[in-house]
Amino acid sequence: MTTTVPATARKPATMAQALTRAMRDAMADDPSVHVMGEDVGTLGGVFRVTDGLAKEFGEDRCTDTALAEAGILGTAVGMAMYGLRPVVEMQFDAFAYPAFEQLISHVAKMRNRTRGALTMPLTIRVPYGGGIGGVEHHSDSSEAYYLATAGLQVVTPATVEDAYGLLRAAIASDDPVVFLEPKRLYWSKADWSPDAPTEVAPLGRAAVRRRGSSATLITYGPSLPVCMEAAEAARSEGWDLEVVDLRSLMPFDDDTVCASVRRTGRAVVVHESNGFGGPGGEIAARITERCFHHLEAPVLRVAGFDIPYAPPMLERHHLPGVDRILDTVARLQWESDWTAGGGE
Amino acid sequence: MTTTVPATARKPATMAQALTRAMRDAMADDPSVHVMGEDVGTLGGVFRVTDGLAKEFGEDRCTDTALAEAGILGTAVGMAMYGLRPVVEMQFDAFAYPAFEQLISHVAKMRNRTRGALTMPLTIRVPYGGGIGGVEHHSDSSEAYYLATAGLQVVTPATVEDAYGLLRAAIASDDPVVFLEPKRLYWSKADWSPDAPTEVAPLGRAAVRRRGSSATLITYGPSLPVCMEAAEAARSEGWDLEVVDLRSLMPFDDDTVCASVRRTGRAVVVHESNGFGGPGGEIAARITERCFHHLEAPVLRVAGFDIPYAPPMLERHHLPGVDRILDTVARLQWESDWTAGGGE
Amino acid sequence: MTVLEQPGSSRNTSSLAGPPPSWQPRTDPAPLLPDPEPYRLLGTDAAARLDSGLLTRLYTQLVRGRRYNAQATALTRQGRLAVYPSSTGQEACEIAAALALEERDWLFPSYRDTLAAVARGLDPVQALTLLRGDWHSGYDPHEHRIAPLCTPLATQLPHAVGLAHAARLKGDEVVALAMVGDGGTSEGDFHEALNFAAVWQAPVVFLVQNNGFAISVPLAKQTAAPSLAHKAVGYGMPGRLVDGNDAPAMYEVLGEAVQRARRGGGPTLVEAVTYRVEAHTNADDATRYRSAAEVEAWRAHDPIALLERELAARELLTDAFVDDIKEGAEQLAADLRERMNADPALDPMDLFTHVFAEQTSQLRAQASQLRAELDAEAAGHTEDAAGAGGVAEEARP
Amino acid sequence: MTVLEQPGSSRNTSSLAGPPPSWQPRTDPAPLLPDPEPYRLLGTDAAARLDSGLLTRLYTQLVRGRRYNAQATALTRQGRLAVYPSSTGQEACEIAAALALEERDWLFPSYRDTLAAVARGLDPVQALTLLRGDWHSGYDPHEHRIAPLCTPLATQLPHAVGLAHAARLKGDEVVALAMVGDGGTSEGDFHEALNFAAVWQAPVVFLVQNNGFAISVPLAKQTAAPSLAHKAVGYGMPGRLVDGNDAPAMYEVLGEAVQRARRGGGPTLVEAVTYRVEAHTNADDATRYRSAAEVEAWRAHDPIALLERELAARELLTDAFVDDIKEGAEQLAADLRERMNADPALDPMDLFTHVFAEQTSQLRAQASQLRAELDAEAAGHTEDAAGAGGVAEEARP
Ligand SMILES: Cc1ncc(C[n+]2csc(CCOP(=O)(O)OP(=O)(O)O)c2C)c(N)n1
Ligand SMILES: Cc1ncc(C[n+]2csc(CCOP(=O)(O)OP(=O)(O)O)c2C)c(N)n1
Ligand SMILES: [Mg+2]
Ligand SMILES: [Mg+2]
Repeated sequence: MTTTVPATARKPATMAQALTRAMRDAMADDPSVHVMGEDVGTLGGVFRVTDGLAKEFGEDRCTDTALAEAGILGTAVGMAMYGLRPVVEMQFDAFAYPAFEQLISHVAKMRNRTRGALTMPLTIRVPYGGGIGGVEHHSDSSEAYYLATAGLQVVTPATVEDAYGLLRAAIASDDPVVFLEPKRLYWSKADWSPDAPTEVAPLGRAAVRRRGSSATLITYGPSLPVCMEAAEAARSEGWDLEVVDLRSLMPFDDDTVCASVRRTGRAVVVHESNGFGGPGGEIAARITERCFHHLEAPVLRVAGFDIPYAPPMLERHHLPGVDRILDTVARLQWESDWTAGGGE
Repeated sequence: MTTTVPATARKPATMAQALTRAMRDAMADDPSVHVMGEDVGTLGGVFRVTDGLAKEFGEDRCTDTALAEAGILGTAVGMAMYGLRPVVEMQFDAFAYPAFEQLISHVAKMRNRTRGALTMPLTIRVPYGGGIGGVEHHSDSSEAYYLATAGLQVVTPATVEDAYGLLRAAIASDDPVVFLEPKRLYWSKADWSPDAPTEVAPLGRAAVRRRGSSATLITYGPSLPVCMEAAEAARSEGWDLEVVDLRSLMPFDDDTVCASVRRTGRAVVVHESNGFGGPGGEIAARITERCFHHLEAPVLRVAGFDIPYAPPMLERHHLPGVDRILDTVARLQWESDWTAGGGE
Repeated sequence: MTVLEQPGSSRNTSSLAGPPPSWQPRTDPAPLLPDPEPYRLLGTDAAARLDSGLLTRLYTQLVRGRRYNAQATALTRQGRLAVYPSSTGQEACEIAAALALEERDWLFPSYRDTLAAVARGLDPVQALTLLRGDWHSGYDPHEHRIAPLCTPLATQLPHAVGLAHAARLKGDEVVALAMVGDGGTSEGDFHEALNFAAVWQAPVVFLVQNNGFAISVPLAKQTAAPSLAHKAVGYGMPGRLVDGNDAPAMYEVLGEAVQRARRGGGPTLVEAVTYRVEAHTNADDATRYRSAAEVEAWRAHDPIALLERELAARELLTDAFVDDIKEGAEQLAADLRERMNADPALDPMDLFTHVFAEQTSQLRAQASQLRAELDAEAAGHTEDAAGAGGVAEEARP
Repeated sequence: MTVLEQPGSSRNTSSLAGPPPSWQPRTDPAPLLPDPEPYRLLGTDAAARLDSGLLTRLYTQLVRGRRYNAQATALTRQGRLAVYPSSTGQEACEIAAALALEERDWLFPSYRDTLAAVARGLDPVQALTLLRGDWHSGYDPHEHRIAPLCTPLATQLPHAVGLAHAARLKGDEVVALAMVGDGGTSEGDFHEALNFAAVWQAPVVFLVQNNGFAISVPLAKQTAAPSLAHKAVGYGMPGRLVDGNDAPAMYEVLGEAVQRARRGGGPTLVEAVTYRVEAHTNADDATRYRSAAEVEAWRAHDPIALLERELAARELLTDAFVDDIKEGAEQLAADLRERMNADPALDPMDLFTHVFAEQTSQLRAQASQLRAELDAEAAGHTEDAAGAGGVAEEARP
């Protein structure tokens, strides 16, 4: 996982392909890695992310399970107790909900409960977020539930390279990782060589995706490309925006985030998940706790509305887009003649 | 629900008794109110909160169900579809997790999905929080999960009067309410007359429990008595603390909270649930968004640690206590010679 | 002398032989067990007793249903539907489910069962709203007593039980019929729903359409049971196994179960053995997981063909009759096509209207924000406020 | 001519009669069905063939188990245990579960099954750690291959299936025995676990202790099934119904199921009909929901008394024998009492040690905070840092 590849070897690959490759390489390196879930075997998953794994490693290593998410995660817990390293696929975010009791009451607690005697080296892959025209229950952003659960690591890639690197790191972790895959980036492409993967960052490190001096956009997963686009568009308004991709929501990289905000003095958190009770509140609160006297304006949030996910034909109004981000940046109290009254 | 009672008629009652009385009165007033759950009938619930209801209204109105939380909530959804007003008891917070899919994918979404044709006048009573010496899985604070779910109202009483008033309001609401009952306050007592209940505040209104000018403690449920105690203790340190009891986490009473913080200029959010990803982040973030230029210091949080709930013999170290609150109040940058560097 | 002299034990050892005291089998399992073979009428001697009127009625519905399925799938190719899970090959189940119920009864369809809803009287455009994507559910469930099409598998089953139980508590003789797939039987909610129904003796009929697959996963990876109908005995309700492509057999078995439920006899589990002739949805590639030969064998056991054979034997399958039905079906399809070709009227502000009965201050603020954005958009200031409007076609599984 | 000439339909109507093509009962249900009456040995002719050595071994364990239960309950009264769910009356199930397994096997106990864990060799103090409250689980599960005592009902069952499946994949002949109560069978996890086990043919034995109640809820409100063992047929595994107070019968049935699993024969569901003679826990008031007469009837069917009768008939129940066993049991109790009377060594900093393998920066900061508070406390500045240390006695259900 530490080879660096010359740029010449790189060619376009999708995030889905990088994820497949990460599982493939992990399975080849370590016979204890087992992939399981609904339709992950013969079909290769409804998003084809496990394509070819059953063929290469056999159905015992990449297993089509019965249709029961609590059963999938619950049996994976037992497999982990016996020394395996299960990689579980939940078909869609909303279909992980039946497995919540197993996740919260067992997966997250097992190491702590047994003082380290039983560990849960589980990776739970959850395709999340909207923007794919899915009918209801196919576009939820469920990260807030995972973040509120002590004992879970929560990781999400936003780039093709990270898809590979973070998934390898997640599978290698001795603690459970909820690995959130942004559905609408599955077919995003980047020049990347699946044959000689690049260096893998450890979990818990954010990445500065764009340097800027006016304000920091803090985001992750599906909203990263939107923020990058917004940062480009902001140039014509005279704002030079920095963009931080969190990559790992837990552990949270306070250092990188705060260093950026201390430098720019302004921050907007952007995510798709509902605003109220969503990750943005935690992120804004911890930045404020740590960087209060560096802030020229309150940390603002651009998030999905506080509504059940919108039907496909209306989802573009729900999702945080470039204009909504720019409108929010504009509210970061740039005028010197600002008078009291708060952000509203 | 609008009668006001002379103080003379009042006598000591526990929160559990007030809750029982609220269900009793709601059942007497409205034949569509049905109570259901594990052990709620013959036994009267493991906390005795449904005591006497099966006797008074029969087992069809107060029903001992089979042991299956998704089944309980799922059948309650169907009952609500047919015009009943189910009041569901989850025996302990962690045992509501098996019902999450029903809660998130149906209860919270039904009105919106059907454009108001099917409503969910459901009350889901969840005893929550610790401090009762319960073994693991008996002391979770699960409010963050509910807050992150659009379409749910989340309500929690901290006083005997509110236990009655808020539960009546929850049962009367045409939308689903997750009604969080602080376990360790079940036997808290107050002078209150069960025979002529006092006025009932609508859902969504916070209450200022103590006036003060130095800083505002914002809290709810089990942490209210701790905050009141802390406010008393703070007097000797020269701080005059205001205490706001949120009562309803969704809808959230921004007005009352912000009015207080704008006045005091400093705020600490206190709750038992894990800090990271807990309600405090949302609360601190929205206060900061709205009151930034009134704040003398960042909004700080005192919360449970980011760990699985502590075993009984260690729980006092986990729970936010008076000293931890006072230590945090002390960090609200009272010195004028404060120099940059953030809250840490 | 013995250990039982310790406190907490009893010295009374008189009734020591014999079974445990409160043990008593409460139900005889024998009548709960399904037949070993799927129940059939067509192609058997029993077919003779079938009423011709019923057969032509079923036939008409099957043909219309097949045409509806074909049209809906065609609409996905024209971009008018985001996705369509066809019930082609399963029409006998869908139609029988709809016809077995009375008006006052309730139907709880799964995401694949738009046809049952349409056969029950629901406007096909309303039935397809979810799959077109303009709203989550396109109809008022109370109008035809059809619960919203349910996507999270098996979660609709406890709803059916609760509704039926509530109706019974109110003294209404209402039956709920709930539909689920073979895959859905593996979910915990299936188990909990059947158990609640049996304990409450709720008037519910559970119809499992065993169409051989849950997306790509064949039944053998889903269960090791003798049949899915055999699950009934574990709840204490009768299990019935039926040839799901035999429309009159389906109609009879479901009808009996509905009547039994209405009479207070409690729930029934019906397994219909059928086959999903087309792919899981238009977006699925079924060749990845099954052979053309298997599909062909099932096409030969087609529900319409089975019924045609009986109608032909009765000399009812005249050109005039068939043409008439085909014409009706074509009309249904043409009407559906035309109406689905019109863009639905959409108001983005609806996103906030039905979250709660009373809008919260938070939602009011968000609604104003969207209103302002829409106004700005209308004023031509911005073209794509979301920057995320593009939907990757491949991203629809 | 007919409708099937439409695209998507087949004209091949040759095989129209006959059952659906891919239909085939894969398992004969008959051998999966449990006996109509609970299997018994004691008090029947078959008892004669039982080995006296086995009987005395079982008896010794039952007596020790009863004493252990009594001692643990006593510890709750002395404030040394927060709560104790006694298995008094169910000792035959607990002991048989422990003895039926080999060392390499795994036991998955529910929260009531500390006795089975102790009988398997676990230190009783470690078994009671959870209930004393110094930590969540008091032992290393790998040491005796005992999973942590499981409080969320039925959630341990899929763990047992996964572990057994993993062992089989690795080629190890390990069997998992998972324990659950009658109430727990209503949970979705029960269903999903049994289904996975049957599909995978995993070497698991599911032991349901039907003790008549889930806290206050009697079996009749939990299920309408002929027996809980009848649920087996719906998964395609054998169901066995046993008198759970008949220790040799329990031992035999569980032993057979374990052997069957080890030989690759797949899972078995065993229902033991027994009774919870004491209250749900020390904090429960069982008189609220059941009659003294019912309890008395069951005391008369006590597992120890049943076995004593057989031992007496064999003239094995000598004073010396009984005294010896009683003495051993008293020693066990005295040792337990003594060790539980010592305050456990507790380090609050442990709260942060095992959340993750590597502590996060956030947890490091929180640990420093607690360390500072503890130091301040030690320095006598504060007496009660939490202000929430008082535990309402009534608050423990
Ligand atoms: C709880 C849940 N998990 C997963 C899915 C994704 N999913 C949609 S359809 C399907 C297969 C359903 O199979 P079956 O129940 O046999 O119904 P069929 O599609 O054959 O009609 C799956 C896995 C879902 N909708 N809900
Ligand atoms: C998922 C879940 N729901 C509820 C509870 C609370 N609870 C603890 S024990 C119990 C009754 C269990 O009954 P049964 O399964 O028959 O076991 P028994 O107590 O009779 O041994 C209940 C409801 C729980 N522990 N887990
Ligand atoms: Mg199917
Ligand atoms: Mg029991």
